[in-house]
Amino acid sequence: MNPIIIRSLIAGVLTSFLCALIGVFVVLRKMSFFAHAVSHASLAGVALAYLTNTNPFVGAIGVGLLTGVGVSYFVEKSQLFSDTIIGILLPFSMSIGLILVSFVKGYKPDLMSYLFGDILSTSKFDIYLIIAISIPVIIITAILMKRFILISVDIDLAKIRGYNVILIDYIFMAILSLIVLISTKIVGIILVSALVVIPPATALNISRNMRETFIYSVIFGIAGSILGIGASYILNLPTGPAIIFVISVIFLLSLLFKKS
Amino acid sequence: MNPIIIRSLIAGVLTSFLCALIGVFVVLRKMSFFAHAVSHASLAGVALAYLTNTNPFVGAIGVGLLTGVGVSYFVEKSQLFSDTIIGILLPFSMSIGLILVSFVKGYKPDLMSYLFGDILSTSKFDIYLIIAISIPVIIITAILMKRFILISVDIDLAKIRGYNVILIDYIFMAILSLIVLISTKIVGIILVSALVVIPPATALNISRNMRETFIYSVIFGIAGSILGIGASYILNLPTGPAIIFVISVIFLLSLLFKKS
Amino acid sequence: RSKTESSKLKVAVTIYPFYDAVKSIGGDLVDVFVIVLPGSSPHTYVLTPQDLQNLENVSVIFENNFGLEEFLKSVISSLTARVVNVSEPLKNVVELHNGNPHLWLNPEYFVIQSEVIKNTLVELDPIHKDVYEKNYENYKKAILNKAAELRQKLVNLPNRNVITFHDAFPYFAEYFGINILASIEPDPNKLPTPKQIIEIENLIKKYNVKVVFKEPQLSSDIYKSIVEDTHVKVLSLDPLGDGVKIKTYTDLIEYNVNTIYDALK
Amino acid sequence: MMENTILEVQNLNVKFNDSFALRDISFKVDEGQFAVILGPNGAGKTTLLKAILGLIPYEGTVKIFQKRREELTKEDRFKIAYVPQRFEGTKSLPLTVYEFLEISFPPYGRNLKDSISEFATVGDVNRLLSKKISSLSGGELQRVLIVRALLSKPKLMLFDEPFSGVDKIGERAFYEFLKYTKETYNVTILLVSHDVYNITKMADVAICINKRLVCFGNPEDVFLEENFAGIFGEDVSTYKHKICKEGGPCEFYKDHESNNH
Amino acid sequence: MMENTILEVQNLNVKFNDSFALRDISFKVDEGQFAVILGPNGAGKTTLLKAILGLIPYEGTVKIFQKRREELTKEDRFKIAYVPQRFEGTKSLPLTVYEFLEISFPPYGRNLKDSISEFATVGDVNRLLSKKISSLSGGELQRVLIVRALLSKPKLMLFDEPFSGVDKIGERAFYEFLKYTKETYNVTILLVSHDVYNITKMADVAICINKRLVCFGNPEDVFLEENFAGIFGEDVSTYKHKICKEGGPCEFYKDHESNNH
Ligand SMILES: Nc1ncnc2c1ncn2[C@@H]1O[C@H](COP(=O)(O)OP(=O)(O)OP(=O)(O)O)[C@@H](O)[C@H]1O
Ligand SMILES: Nc1ncnc2c1ncn2[C@@H]1O[C@H](COP(=O)(O)OP(=O)(O)OP(=O)(O)O)[C@@H](O)[C@H]1O
Ligand SMILES: [Mg+2]
Ligand SMILES: [Mg+2]
Ligand SMILES: [Zn+2]
Repeated sequence: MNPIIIRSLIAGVLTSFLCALIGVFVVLRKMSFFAHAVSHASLAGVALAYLTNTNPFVGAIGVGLLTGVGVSYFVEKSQLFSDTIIGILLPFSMSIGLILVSFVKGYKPDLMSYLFGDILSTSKFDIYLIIAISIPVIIITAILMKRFILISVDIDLAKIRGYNVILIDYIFMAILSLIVLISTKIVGIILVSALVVIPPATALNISRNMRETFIYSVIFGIAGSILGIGASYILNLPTGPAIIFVISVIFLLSLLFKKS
Repeated sequence: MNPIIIRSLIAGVLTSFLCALIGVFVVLRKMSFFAHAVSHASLAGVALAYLTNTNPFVGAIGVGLLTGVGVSYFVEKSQLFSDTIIGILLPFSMSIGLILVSFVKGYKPDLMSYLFGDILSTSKFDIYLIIAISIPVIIITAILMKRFILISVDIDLAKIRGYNVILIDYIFMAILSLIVLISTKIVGIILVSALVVIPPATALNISRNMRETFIYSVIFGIAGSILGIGASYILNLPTGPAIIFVISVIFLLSLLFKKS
Repeated sequence: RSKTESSKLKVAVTIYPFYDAVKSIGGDLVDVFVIVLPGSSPHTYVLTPQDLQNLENVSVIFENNFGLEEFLKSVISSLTARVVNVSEPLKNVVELHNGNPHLWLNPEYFVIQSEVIKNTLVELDPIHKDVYEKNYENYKKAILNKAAELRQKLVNLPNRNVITFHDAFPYFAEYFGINILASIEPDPNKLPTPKQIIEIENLIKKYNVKVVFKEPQLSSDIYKSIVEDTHVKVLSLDPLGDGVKIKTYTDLIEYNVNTIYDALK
Repeated sequence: MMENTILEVQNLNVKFNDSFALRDISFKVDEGQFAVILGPNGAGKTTLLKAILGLIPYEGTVKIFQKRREELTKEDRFKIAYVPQRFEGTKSLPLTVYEFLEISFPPYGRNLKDSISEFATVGDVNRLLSKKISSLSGGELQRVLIVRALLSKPKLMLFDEPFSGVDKIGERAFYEFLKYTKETYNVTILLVSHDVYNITKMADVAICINKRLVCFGNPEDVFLEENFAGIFGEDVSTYKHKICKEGGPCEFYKDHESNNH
Repeated sequence: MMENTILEVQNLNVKFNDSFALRDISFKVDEGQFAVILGPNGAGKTTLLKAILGLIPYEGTVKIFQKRREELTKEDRFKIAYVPQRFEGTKSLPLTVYEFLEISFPPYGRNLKDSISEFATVGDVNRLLSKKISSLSGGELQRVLIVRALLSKPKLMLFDEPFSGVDKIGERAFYEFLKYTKETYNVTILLVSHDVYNITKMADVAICINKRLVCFGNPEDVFLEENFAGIFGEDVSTYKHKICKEGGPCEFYKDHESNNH
């Protein structure tokens, strides 16, 4: 098989694994647009990097992380819903990015192209990068899993137990942001935002408990990526959209088997 | 004053009025990304229009409306949160758009360019269009306002009263979609998504009741637009981002006066 | 037949104008495949699995570089094919224009890019050096002659002031003596300020500009307000060719020059 | 007084995920009756009220005011009041109590302001009118929900443990008000309660549910000791003994805590 | 038994939007005491528990196990149990009851599975273990919350109307279990209730709240008729008369309904 297809498959499996795993929290905490917000916000970092002549990816990660943690901060501060805060931070940081870009002299960088990574263009470096991030993410998630869930279910009990709810939340947001930003670089924002929401939602439709939700989510994410890449290969379709199409169809099918 | 500035001011005031008004529902129903989803989904309509040689705007409105009403349908059907459904429909319809575009022979439209209207580009026709849509929207909203609120607060009571809850919801979603699609065409998606979320969120921070929420939201939306256009004129900044920046600053200030 | 097929040099180009160059210089000796088919924009292109299969089998890829082909960036390292930056000799020019990559729209630059293509073909297939050299000379001559003729056509126009949407045409304008007063750049990242828009309107009035040029892929209603206020016409310029009416490089410049000529005459 | 059937339930079945929550329930309630619905936790009382109101899918027939659901006019529907066991409506809206009552008020009929301020006297809700519903205490919210139900001057009231969280004084006030309206205006009341002893005094009919209809009739008969076990399931009598008597968690608690002492 | 202060509240003030919900509350509860917190709706009972638990900002001092909040160890914190008046945690997660108990279980100590299945016997929660929390009935959820609170074998229990919605049999079972653990292990209990008469039998201390501390001491003294009005506010005695006696909504109801008859 073509080495590029092999790398795409590896990238697809790894990113869909990570996204589907943390996506369960994303969906349950009603932050379905977190990925959008963080990645769009990172454009302000790219613009800043252009202005200060630093590495755009560093700028993107910096501002993206800040935004992710900022969601947590402002939700706490304002007591508004997290989707509202995300809905505020996205245009806000975009507007800052756009204003910054307007100060760049000469031929202006195409910011948006940072959001349209393509899974077929996965490099070896990307694979190492995603593996390198997977390991700490999986370890931290495994350690904090119970607390993440407890905070989502019953924040009062978590506080009574003396957990540093705010810190745990920041850690959670930071992990989430990191996964989103790196996945976006590799497979592009549209695919990432689909991988974060659709497999968990599918799993929620048919799972009988929390454990199953995680397991099904990961299975649907990975299966969808592999099938999608296969379909795009055979039918000569753009790969990202093909994956999204496949996981969306799985979602629609899951509605037929819905449990309450 | 320059006619462009005058038209921008009129467009800014009208769109921010409409967006801030319906935005209160958008925020309270946790659909902050509704505008994103509907406008991105409409791109599939643009692609379809290219394939079938029809008017892209007609395609956009058609698919956009379908998606908006689809949100309501799938929320009912899946019992998932509305933000999750919105998070699924956006990449799904985008992927269909991108797959369709790959079938277009000859010049392939740059779909994204349809989302980046600019308030400075408001034409006289746009102004007539937005006025034409404002009038029925305001009338329908005024008639159904109490029911919209009742459905948001206590859907059970609405059902007991025999209101056709599903139909009212479809009407609501259709109105919302229409406002979003037309505003997007005129001022662009980033500004619309900001106008729909930020002024209502600001109002929620300081209002003591529902009535005040609507009033403050509209005031902040309109004031922000006017101040933003002024700032962009004086400081030579891009207009949309300047408006977003101004309304975001008002939001931050409102946090200081927060009522519970 | 299959023998000759397999002995052919297999080449890929990123954009359509280079396809014409390779075709014209390599003739039957070369099999060429274009990644960004006419109609699509290289700025937003994403590779398909089919592209990858095609790229597997080529020995060289000609690219314009300077940020035009973002889609190639990360696959490059894993391709066996050599990637040749045809704009290498024009580095300084690009720098002067703040990194604007649309070099090929200036026939002189395009000829230089074609020369890089020719040199590469010669290097890869030295046996047919003479054929390549000869074809290149003919190609160059044809282009420069046609270009000079077209330039003449425009030179006599009384008003050569135009405004463009996208920043694709500075090199083109440089060669053909068109005066691009302003480029509006209707791009999500490059939003104009009210001053700029007002300035553009003033420029349009002051220089009696009759036409604003856009690209066929981009949505055109973005600057409709300027159009409404000033009654300028909006026409499409094509930076790449459509593969149907505009097949060759000379077609491309001829189409663009004629479009401008018709608008300004 | 004419015997006038206000609510008729026939062969009602409700399923959740293929298992029955209610099975073959049939009963009638006449105008002016006060029916108390009894049953242990999870018996299906809330499910029954929701089915009667058409809020969940069911099999069987429900007739209100001797009409099928489709035949009910808008006026009929406004004459049905419901106090849910748990208010599931969003409390996150910036609604004040006044606004909350306002949007629930029938679109016709008498003056809104007068109605609200006068009905709000019952249960002492007047002082809460300008508070946000999100900031109410548990009992305050419950009072508001009861007042809201009274506002449309219903002919049929379906109350699902309406007084849970309401203090004794409030509870008594509401009871007296209900009794008064029932006697004076022939209002029909279905009320779910666990307060089996006090409620008997007021109720005309007891409806006992435990997935099936296990009793229907005179409350005093129902509460005879020997009937009780039957109503509340087989394991009720043995149940008490399980706790802290024969093994079970108490024993356990003891064993494993002992090292702490 | 040594007199050991488990909870000490000193000069506690809580404000919502510049108005006091609690003002200058001070009291102590000793180890092994059963304290019942009484007060009318909106008196600040829930607010008091939340302040004690550090869930809302307050002024004043709260000492638990004779320590300030910062000094509490993790083990100390696991020995504090809370049953909220209304479970505000999201019920929309796909958690089963078992999983819900699992994530709330202390990370150390004895075997999770055994603990859950044995504690779940109290209140008959065993049969609910594989149900989703979102599908529980009101009383079932309340039982689960109580069992969850017991799971960590607390030394201090703060229960906010824990039995509302729980049927009489369940209520009695829980009460007996509480009594048993209190007597056997010196567990300290603070329980908010409106069930003023029954609770007296069990409680050692009554704490009456009405924004301020209006009584503190022997429950039997508190319930003397003459003290009652003072505890539940000035308007308690006049309150009953307002309803359906002198003008008010009943009169009104009559006037305006009469044309319907
Ligand atoms: N959406 C649902 N999905 C699955 N099971 C459900 C659902 N809703 C309720 N149930 C189950 O149906 C049974 C009856 O529930 P219901 O709420 O009617 O009980 P109830 O009699 O009102 O109890 P309580 O006294 O606790 O309020 C319960 O066992 C409950 O777990
Ligand atoms: N977040 C808040 N913002 C404003 N006021 C509040 C808030 N929370 C509670 N209150 C008010 O504080 C007072 C005390 O509330 P609390 O919930 O402590 O009462 P309670 O004694 O528990 O009453 P109940 O018996 O009804 O449960 C009430 O009047 C309530 O309206
Ligand atoms: Mg119930
Ligand atoms: Mg309380
Ligand atoms: Zn270009």
